[in-house]
Amino acid sequence: MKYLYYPGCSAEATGKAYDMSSRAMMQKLGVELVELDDWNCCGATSYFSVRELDSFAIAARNLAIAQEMGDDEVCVICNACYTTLSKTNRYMKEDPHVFEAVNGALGAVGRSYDGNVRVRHVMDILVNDVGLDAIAQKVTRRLTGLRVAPYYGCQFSRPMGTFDDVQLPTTMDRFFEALGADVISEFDAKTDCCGGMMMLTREDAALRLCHELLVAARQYKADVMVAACPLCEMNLEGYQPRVNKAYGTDFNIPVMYFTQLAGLALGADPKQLGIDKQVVSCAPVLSAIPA
Amino acid sequence: MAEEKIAVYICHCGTNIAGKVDVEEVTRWAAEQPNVAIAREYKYMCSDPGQDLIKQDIKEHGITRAVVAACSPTMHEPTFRKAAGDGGLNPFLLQMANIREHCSWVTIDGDAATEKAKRILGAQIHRLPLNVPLEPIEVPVNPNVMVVGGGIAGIEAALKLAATGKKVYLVERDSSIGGHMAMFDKTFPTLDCAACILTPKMSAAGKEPNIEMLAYSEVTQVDGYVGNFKVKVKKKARYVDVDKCTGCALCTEACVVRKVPNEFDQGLSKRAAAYIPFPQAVPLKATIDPTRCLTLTGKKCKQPCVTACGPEAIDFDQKDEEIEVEVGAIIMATGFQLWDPTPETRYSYGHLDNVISSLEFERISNASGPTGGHIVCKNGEPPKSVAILHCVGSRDENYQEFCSRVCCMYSLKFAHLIKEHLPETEVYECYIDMRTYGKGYEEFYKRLMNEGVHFIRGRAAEVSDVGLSETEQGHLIVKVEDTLLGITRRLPVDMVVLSSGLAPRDDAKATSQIFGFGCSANGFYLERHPKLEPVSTITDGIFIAGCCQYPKDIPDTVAQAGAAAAGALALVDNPTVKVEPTISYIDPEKCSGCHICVGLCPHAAIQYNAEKDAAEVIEAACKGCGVCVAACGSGVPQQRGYLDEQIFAEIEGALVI
Amino acid sequence: MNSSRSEAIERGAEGAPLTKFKFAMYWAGSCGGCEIAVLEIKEKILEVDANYDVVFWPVAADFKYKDVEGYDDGFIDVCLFNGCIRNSENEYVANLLRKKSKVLVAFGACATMGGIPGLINESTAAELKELVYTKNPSIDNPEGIYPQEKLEVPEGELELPHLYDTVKTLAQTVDVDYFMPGCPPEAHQIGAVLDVVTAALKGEAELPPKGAFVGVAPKSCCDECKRVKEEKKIGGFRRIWEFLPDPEKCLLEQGVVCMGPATRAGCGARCTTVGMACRGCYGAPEGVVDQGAKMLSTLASIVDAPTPEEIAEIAATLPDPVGTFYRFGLADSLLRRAKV
Amino acid sequence: MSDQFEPRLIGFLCRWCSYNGADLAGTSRMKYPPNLVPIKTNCSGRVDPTHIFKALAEGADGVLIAGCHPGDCHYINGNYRTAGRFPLMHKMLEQLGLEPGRVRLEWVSAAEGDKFARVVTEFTEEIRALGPLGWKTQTDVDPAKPGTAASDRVEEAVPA
Repeated sequence: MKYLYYPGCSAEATGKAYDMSSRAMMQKLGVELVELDDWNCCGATSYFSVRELDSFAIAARNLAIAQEMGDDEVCVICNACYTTLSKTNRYMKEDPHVFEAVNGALGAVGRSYDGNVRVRHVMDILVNDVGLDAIAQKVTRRLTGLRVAPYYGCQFSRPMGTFDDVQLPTTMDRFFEALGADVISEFDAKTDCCGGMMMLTREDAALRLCHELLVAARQYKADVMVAACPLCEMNLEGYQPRVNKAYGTDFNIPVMYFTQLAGLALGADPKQLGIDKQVVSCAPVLSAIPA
Repeated sequence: MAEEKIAVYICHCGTNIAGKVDVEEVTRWAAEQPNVAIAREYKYMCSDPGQDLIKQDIKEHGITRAVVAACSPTMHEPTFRKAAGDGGLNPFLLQMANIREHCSWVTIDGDAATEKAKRILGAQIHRLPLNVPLEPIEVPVNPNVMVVGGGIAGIEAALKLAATGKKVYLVERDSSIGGHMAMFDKTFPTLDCAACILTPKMSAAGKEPNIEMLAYSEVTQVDGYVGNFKVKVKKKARYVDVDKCTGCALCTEACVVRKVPNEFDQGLSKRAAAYIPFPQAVPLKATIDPTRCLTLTGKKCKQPCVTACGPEAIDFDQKDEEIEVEVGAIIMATGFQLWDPTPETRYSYGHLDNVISSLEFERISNASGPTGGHIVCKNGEPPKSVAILHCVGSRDENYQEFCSRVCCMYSLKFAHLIKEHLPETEVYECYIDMRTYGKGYEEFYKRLMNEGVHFIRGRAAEVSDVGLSETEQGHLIVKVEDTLLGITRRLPVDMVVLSSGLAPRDDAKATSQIFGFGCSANGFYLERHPKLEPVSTITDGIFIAGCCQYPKDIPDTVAQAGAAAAGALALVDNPTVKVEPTISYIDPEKCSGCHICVGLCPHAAIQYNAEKDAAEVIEAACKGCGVCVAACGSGVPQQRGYLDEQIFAEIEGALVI
Repeated sequence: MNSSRSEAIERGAEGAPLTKFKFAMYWAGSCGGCEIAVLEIKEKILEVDANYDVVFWPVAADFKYKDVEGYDDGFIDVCLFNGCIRNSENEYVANLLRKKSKVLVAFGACATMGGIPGLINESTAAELKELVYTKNPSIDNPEGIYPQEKLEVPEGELELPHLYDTVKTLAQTVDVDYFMPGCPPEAHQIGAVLDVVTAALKGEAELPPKGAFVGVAPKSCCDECKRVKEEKKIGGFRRIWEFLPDPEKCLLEQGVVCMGPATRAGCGARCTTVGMACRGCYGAPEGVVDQGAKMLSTLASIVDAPTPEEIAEIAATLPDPVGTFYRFGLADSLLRRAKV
Repeated sequence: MSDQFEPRLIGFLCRWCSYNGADLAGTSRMKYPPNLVPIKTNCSGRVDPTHIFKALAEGADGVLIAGCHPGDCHYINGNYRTAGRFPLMHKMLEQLGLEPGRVRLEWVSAAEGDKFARVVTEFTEEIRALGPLGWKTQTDVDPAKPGTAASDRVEEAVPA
């Protein structure tokens, strides 16, 4: 199996470990990821609120490149990138004005995009293309007994719900069940917002949301929270000290990219998975799973 | 055709028409049109003097056709056609031109409205010479009535009809009549005990000699037409001989299968495989659940029920039985089902304990329910705080867009019952709008405010079990925006009641198709006219009552049941019935017997006559949709009142100017 | 002198007056099949000979337009006119024969309703010329030579009739007494028309009402089709080569687009008898204004699927509704031709 | 009214839903352009393509067919037939060089007076933008004159 791969800009900075672990995990599953040539930032969700058409254009440039590279699918790991690129596709399809304007802009740099590249979330590929049975067979370190809180984040299946239920997604639950983990499927906060970019503008509000999520994780006795988005991961993990300070708590809950934990189960080298880049130590997780 | 003398009447309708349309100009123009002998304008054509004008002109000027340009034919076509009839003209030789609803009221410019009025009128003037006299069709009527559904609506309708001496077949799908109302404890706003007011009616229905109760039965097929329906009813096997069963319930005590979720208690209690759903059941007969009984599922059983049954009523060899019943009218009272809140995952129904549906709360609060009327959480403790969330699945574009009408009131009733049972318990009502529209309802709402219930104006966002503080932990947390205070709130409570909306039954559409009428977009049965014929359906002779038409409370349901009974009686109390003549006919001399129309008729009103090698319209069954007319490649079926040539003439007339 | 021409014929070769009726037949815009069809009446042709003198029949006898122009008005007792009005010559002769004939019969599908040539009404004369003289793949015409209506040659000016954009039926051109549809008409119908007219001319019977379709039944082709017909609900369209149709069952029920229900009876259902779908050459049954529109309505009505969207989707798969439903009748349809 | 082109439109309305929807637009005093003349049939399934072609041939610039929403039909499924005929009819009209937008199918319930007003407004504007259809002048056949289509009119008269 081979997919074009769009890492997204976080993957080169705060989310480096997401990129590393995605590649390592896919390699273990025998899936080849071919990085998109000269990709650019997707514009993320915030740019849409500022200059909508421009943001369609810059997102579409990535899809145009995918089209040039001759593939009709592109794998995305970041929830925000996934939403942005999918939204661009949808508008290109449904609104001829957007289609025309975007292609006008792409034309200025000698590109064009016909709207037919399918944007695939890495979880979608894992569950629907690779298949859970095939994945289960490749597990070398079963996550037996590890209580995993699956945290999808708000943009995983919202708003479009393309491959999972909009309100109550379950693909990540099933994925980690296949890896042998004790998945906390009743983890109700799985799609609650982490605060996202509010962490930079209204830190108090974002910390409150993170606090709620961490309380939920503790209440359900999670050994580890897994995330599918660089921003979610950063807020929940990197801001734990600030949550503790603001709320007088003592959270020290490991938060990992789901690809990191999956990589471990599939036998990838922790170093390749960027485990050492985590802020909250993953040592308890590593020691909890059998070698 | 050239001999026709048409009279044209332009109604001013006060200023409704004349204020926009230049009626003098239209009259002048009409007088010049072909075949027009008289063109008049008049202030109010529907008044007695207006109608007299038509009669006089027919008599004095030998008018042979007439058109009244006025309001919508839905409004006054019967009025003017009757006037024409009284004047000696066949009523179907009068047409209406709708220059009010379709013209003067919707057009801004006066000149444009005048031109449009001419075109609307022109269409009818052109059509009129092609109109042919029609006579209503008369068919005999069977005096019996079938009522489908044994809830309060069906019981009420059946009793009313039986009291007039008509024979009524009351068909109920479950093993007992009673419906949803039998599950309730109290009824709003008077707080009468539901059982106290319902059970006398149930037992009266059971004893009434004019009512033939067909419980545990379902309608499988309906043939025929107004006054002459043939209904096939499947009597499901109870595996109990009802003639022998005394309802002693010894079999239910003896039965070894004891853990079947009791549907009547919303699964909150268990019943045996041999069961009587509730003590007041009518008919009070046992039923053996074929999906759970060991004997009937092919497993080994010593059959203690057989041993326990004194009258030897148990019969494992019983089979489903199909009977055919002939009736003149049918009343549909098939009720509703509670909207299942499971898809609304944010409220965690079915996922978190103590998040319960409204019907579950009804059973919990009912003295004969699973908890003996004690309002308790799953752990048996009374809740210290309860949140009642309104509009679950209602007023929500994701699920049901409509308001279910009864939820606000039953939610208030719940709050009252909680306060009555547990005065110390805090009750929160999270609502979008409080809709207390009925007699005594607003007063009840006032009363509840004084009973210390907390009203929070805001649709609940989420129900979670994650408590952030000590006061929250161990409770259900309801997140809600209090739109009056402009803050989001977190309510720690012990119990959450989801006030689910009323939904059409899953099989409402299929049922409506068996009976040959339609459903509205929201899935409830479609009434013939939302205002003027709310208990009739498009199928003549079939009436609807209760929540199968739309959510409504008990008083409205009972009123509708009475209206449906009256509608049915007005039909079956006559020896014959007149059927609208705008139906199809087929000339057997022209029909080639190709069968195209036969399969297309939505009312199975076309049959193939092999002897004549031609299709035939069963006049009394034809509803006049005209699908066969449009579909026949040879133009053989034609629809009276809507002949092709008449429609062509309207098209030509509408385009003359 | 005009009258001398008719008088000459009246007198006959020996100068003795003839008592036979006068017969004419003309071939306008059509394939010629109608002319052949006349042979199908076999020995009945002897009856024709016994009762009629041929006074104009370009295929069979050497008469010129000049001869006809010379006849008295109404000189011809019966004229069978086949072919549509395709060009100025057709139109001229139609007017001429109308004037000279007592009874003018539109003979065959083309005269009655435009026929196959009527399909050109989807297009224009210019487009047609371009297709035939340049665009057609088998044509090599680098100089772009087109036929000219007028051409000077040393011997004088040559002239071709002007080709019209729109094919017309005979009745759209002149007043027609009777119609005899079919591509071509069946022999028994030709015989029936001749019998009726001959009897009337001899004063033995009344002529049928003007405008009548002679020799045909008012019902549809299905009436004559022997296949078993039941309720029709189809889930898609099929062509005869795609499957082996049940020989006993109605073709339409098997998804084959058969024009039978919207086609006049009279042919004896010849096509469906041999397993081919009816093409509609007998035109619309009595009372139907527009054969194609009606057949469209019929066919789309029996498409069955659970939702209107699916029904619409299936219905839309029919590739060429105009060519299918108006194979013979476009010129006689309500819309008559494509927008110009 | 100004000099702008005023299209002539015919609307076939089913008696139970769309005709009542149009009535409701009236009782609600909604305003829409006066160009459409309604013709009532019991069901949209009664509307034969012949009626639509007839309207176009008689000089209408556009034709609207309005019936009950699917599932809402007073005759159970009459409007399914309407829906089935529509795409074929559209295709046929396209083959004949007509803009498909000239014939429009809409589901308008008895409760949708606002939708009826909006549909008629939109439809009028769309047909206005398309311009006159003029089918009647294009195909008017006068037996006394040669040629049928406008383009054939230039022919000289046939000698009598």
